[in-house]
Amino acid sequence: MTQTTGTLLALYRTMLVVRRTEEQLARAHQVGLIHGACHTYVGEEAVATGVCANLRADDAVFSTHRGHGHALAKGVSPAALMAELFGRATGVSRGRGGSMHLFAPEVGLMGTSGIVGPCILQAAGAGYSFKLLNTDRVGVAFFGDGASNNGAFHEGLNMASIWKLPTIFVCENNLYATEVPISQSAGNPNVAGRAIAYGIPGVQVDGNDVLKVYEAAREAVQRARSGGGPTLIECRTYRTRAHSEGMRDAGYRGAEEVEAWKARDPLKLLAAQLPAQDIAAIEAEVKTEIDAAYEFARNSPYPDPATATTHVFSEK
Amino acid sequence: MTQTTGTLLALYRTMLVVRRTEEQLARAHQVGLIHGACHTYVGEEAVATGVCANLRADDAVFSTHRGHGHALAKGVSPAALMAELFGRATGVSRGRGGSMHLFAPEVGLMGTSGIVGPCILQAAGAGYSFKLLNTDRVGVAFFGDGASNNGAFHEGLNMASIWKLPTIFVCENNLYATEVPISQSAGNPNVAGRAIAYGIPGVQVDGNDVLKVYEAAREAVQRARSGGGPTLIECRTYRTRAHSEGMRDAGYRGAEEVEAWKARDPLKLLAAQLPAQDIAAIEAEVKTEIDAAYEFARNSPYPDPATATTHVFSEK
Amino acid sequence: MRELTYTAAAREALAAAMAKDPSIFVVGEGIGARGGNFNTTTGLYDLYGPMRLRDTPIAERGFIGLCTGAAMTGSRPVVDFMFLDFILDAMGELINQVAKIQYMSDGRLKMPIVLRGSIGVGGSAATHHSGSYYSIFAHIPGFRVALPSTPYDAKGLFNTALRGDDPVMFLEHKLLLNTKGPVPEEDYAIPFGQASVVRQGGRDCRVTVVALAAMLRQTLEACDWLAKDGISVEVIDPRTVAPLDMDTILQSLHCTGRLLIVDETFAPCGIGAEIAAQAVDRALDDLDAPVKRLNGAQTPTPYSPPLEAAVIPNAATIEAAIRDLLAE
Amino acid sequence: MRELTYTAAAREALAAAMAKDPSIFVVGEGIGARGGNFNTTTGLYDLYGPMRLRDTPIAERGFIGLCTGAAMTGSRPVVDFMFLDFILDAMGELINQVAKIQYMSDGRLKMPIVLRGSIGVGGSAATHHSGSYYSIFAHIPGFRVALPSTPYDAKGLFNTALRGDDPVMFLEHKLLLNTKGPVPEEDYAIPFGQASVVRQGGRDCRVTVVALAAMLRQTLEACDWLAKDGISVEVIDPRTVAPLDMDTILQSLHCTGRLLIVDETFAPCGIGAEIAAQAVDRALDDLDAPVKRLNGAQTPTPYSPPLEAAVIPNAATIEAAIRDLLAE
Ligand SMILES: Cc1ncc(C[n+]2csc(CCOP(=O)(O)OP(=O)(O)O)c2C)c(N)n1
Ligand SMILES: Cc1ncc(C[n+]2csc(CCOP(=O)(O)OP(=O)(O)O)c2C)c(N)n1
Ligand SMILES: [Mg+2]
Ligand SMILES: [Mg+2]
Repeated sequence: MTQTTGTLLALYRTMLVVRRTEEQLARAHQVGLIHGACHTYVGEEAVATGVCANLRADDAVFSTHRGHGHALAKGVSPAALMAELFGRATGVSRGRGGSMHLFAPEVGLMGTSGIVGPCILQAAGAGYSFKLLNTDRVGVAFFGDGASNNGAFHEGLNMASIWKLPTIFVCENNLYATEVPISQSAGNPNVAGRAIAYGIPGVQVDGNDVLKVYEAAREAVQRARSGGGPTLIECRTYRTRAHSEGMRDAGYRGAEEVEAWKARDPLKLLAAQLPAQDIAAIEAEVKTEIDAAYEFARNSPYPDPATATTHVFSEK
Repeated sequence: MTQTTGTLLALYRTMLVVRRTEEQLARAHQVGLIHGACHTYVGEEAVATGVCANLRADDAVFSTHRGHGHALAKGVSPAALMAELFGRATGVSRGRGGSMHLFAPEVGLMGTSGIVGPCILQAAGAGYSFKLLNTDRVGVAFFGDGASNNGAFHEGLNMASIWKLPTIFVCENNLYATEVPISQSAGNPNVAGRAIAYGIPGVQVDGNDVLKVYEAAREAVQRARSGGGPTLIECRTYRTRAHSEGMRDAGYRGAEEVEAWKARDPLKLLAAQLPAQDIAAIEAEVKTEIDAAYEFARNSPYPDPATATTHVFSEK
Repeated sequence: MRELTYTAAAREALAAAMAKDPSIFVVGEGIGARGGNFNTTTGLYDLYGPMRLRDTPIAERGFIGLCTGAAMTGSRPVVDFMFLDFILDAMGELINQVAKIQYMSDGRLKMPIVLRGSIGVGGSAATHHSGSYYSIFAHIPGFRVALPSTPYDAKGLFNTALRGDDPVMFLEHKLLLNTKGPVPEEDYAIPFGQASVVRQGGRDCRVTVVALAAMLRQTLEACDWLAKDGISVEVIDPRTVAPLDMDTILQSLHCTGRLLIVDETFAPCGIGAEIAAQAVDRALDDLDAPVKRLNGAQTPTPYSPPLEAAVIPNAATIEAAIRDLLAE
Repeated sequence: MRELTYTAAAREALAAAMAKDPSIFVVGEGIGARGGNFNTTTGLYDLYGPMRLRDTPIAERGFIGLCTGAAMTGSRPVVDFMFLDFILDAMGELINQVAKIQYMSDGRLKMPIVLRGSIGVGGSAATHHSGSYYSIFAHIPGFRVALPSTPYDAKGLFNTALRGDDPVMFLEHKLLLNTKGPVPEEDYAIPFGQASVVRQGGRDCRVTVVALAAMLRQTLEACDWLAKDGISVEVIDPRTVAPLDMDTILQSLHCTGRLLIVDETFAPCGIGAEIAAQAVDRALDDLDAPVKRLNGAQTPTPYSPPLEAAVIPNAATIEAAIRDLLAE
């Protein structure tokens, strides 16, 4: 299926917002504006973008420690994301979470997690809710190749299968879990192929090609919305920055490998198919947005320490 | 490969010991001699028997809530098993464990567990030890179909695969987890087929045919001892008694189904290939042994309450 | 008044709630057509079918994680976990997710999940079916922890659990499940954090005993024996350990001057330690004697009856502990 | 004396033990060629290779279960878990298996497994990288729980952990990892269950403070401030919370009459409650004032610096708590 230029431009714009936001975050990290960890998604933007373009605001996304891209693609503003990492009251989680704990239920970003695994189960749970409540909403989990070796993967995919839950499992296979290559951590590194073990459809796509991701996700979302049950999508991709800002990025992978993947940068790949002046216009627009977001975040107040213990329970 | 009559008789004898011991346990349960739960293995004897016949005393077996057969086949005496279920000081676990917590490290029965799952991981751990310590010993996990949907299965098989551990995973697929059929609990009820997801060999065998089990286990043990890594063996079998003594056994499975499996009773299948007088002799011998075991167990003292808190730590 | 078993009382609350609220569903092993290992859901499957009474694979972490996501998206899951020991496999989901989601989302998400099932030593269930880890859940911010000790409390506390928006650990001692007691037919809810003064000590009472779950019955038996010697005891059942109604305990202590906490679970860092610590913090001047704890032994639970009996308090050891405390 | 960081001190113990005993192996994420997220194994992979320094998949339950089986069959595993929060996924293995195997086998199996990694609030690590669940492990029979607060203690306690046959939780507060202190080159081991009197109060001292892990440094700072006003404080670091050296605490309390426990973790059913409960049980007559606890707030850990600072005690709040207690 071929997409309209409008669709392509929209996809490009989302990817660019993610890219520019995170480049700004990386700079902010260097000057100490970010207090905790910061895992960027640079190089993997096509995945969140291609998947979320098929989702509605009332679909539910559950994500992981590397969640900036999912948040932005699902509708969180760069300003709210940056403010969160800067620890401000205007942050998407009111400064409570930082990079790994992003919550924006109003746009269907149900949470990212500093623990690897739970998002898979929670997305199945959203699928359960949506089926129980007779809606056509879907739940989506984004997770890494590393998470695919965790028991949560096994239990989550199996439950989604037997109960035909409207859930899409998106494995972002960037070939490493921190510095451990998937070939060393998985007896069978073909993640999509493992779908058979659960009796569900599994597809592997080029995760740097946003259109391929978009198409695979469209099919999976359709299947889920129409009662056809879950799908596992493995997106082969690559993070081109270090595992986390400030960490070393040598020893475990060669510069050649990194360069080869940079040559297949998802933004470049898509830009090649689009009019240069449109790209330039988007670039300018996004720059303005990110600059404003940065100013907003930097100038936002820190949360009031008196609020540090509110909302542990529902009544207060 | 054809086995000698001596081998066949030995296999038959082990199966009969398990059968007669458990029939005695079932009667004992009815008269209140057994204090807690009692999960029998009746109908599944060929699995433990066929596998353990390939093991040495220094190989390590890890088992589950349905562990009487594994204990006996690995070398625990009927007397020590019965005494355990009767809560006596002479029991295999000194009365501390009952049906679900059998420990006899001296014969390589490293423990059964009231929790579904851990045995899979622990057997991988024994494999790790044996490899680290440069021995040719192997670790074996017995577990049910129900356990194959647990995260421990995924994590355990994967680790055994990537580290080529000398571990054999024996799934006793008796088609039900308590009353839940595997077709309802597994997206893909072909357990052996899931071995592919971990890049290890997987075989499915008729779990009521002790020779088939014996052969499959022989191959797996050879592979493990010689550095070839783990194997998953799925044994299709059936428990012909209730999930646990005293529980109902109706509603979830039809009498016809039970009868069809009884017709394929593993002892009957093997007996048909053996001289009747040998069978009769074994029957008599085993009866004597079981009767004596029962008397021994019944007349054994209860443990001294003063010992109730010893050995929580190593120094006392 | 009508008498019901403890289990039937809780089931009545569940059935009524499910009839009213279609977003409630139950998950667990054998809670569908089978009606639950402890008859917790008998009859409900026929009414509501598999979507609302869902038999699960043996994947405790998995289905609790699933229910977490369901609770975040409009459903009200009830996890029927059979034995508390089993869901230790889900502690990561419980502590890292369930307990934290409301806080981390700054109150924009609710977490209406009820986790219910059996606890306690008894019947030679042995070490993997005897755990009572309520002090652990009381330690962690984000959980409500209910320990009903009577059928009346079981219904009333379960109603509160099902109506709130917080994670609730609803823990049913296995020795209580089949006990009977008066249970009103009408709807009622017992708020969390309200202890019950189960036995009034009277004016000359010189000792307060706090007893939890199955220990309450043992304590009441001990009190009957003591009463024959003219010794009166005030007995308090906290009913929930998070929140903990310390005020009721301190009021009693103010009158009696002596406090014993009877808890079958492990002493170190247990709820008895918490009660004692609050007593010495807030009511030192009321203390006529050391605060005493009577706990189960610090050991895994053995199987054999004489061993099992040796590791938990009973009416006789409770009686002795009360006499000792009065002698201080 | 030579100074080492806390991490280097523990690593020295590990390296020496691995050189001596080929049955020791380490598992964890990134503890192989990478040398550990916190440099806990730097240099060891080159010496011993992958069988003894094993990078694992992200399968905390799995590798802890695997190590359980390994410990039962002749190996001595060290689990390098990075953050304690991660192994909540393995609580079933830890509580149901690791802690119980020696008991259930009637002492015929040993369980020589050391679980080590970081705990504690600090550095905006946020709620999934800030947990310190030591009170939970102290509650459960079967665990040794060490909380070294200095490089000296880190080496000495790690040596004890590596030489015993019991499961040990060796918990390293993240704010201490890079702190430096004197560490003898020679081999030494600090027995579990021996508190250290870190600051002697002297004859006229009227208050004992028990401080754990990172709270020790904050407490010592507060004591320096108080000393300027002529107020002397006796400070005790239990070093292990299971076993707990209550005798040393009570000896001090006997002299001072006042006790404050400073613990950054949650108060309810925490180690502070246990210490207070034992104090009121065994030393009521020594108490000149209520036993006080200063704990972290009862909330998940927030990220933003002002929020994070608000949920844990610090030198200033400790100073205030000591002054308040002295005024009682
Ligand atoms: C349960 C758990 N174990 C370990 C970690 C530490 N950790 C954080 S990210 C990471 C690697 C994750 O790899 P992968 O799932 O492939 O995601 P990626 O970082 O490559 O996007 C690890 C081990 C964690 N956060 N949670
Ligand atoms: C973690 C855990 N969850 C639940 C149970 C309760 N339980 C005991 S046996 C059993 C069914 C086991 O089924 P399967 O693994 O197929 O073994 P089988 O009983 O058929 O031999 C269940 C659910 C348990 N013991 N442990
Ligand atoms: Mg990855
Ligand atoms: Mg089965």
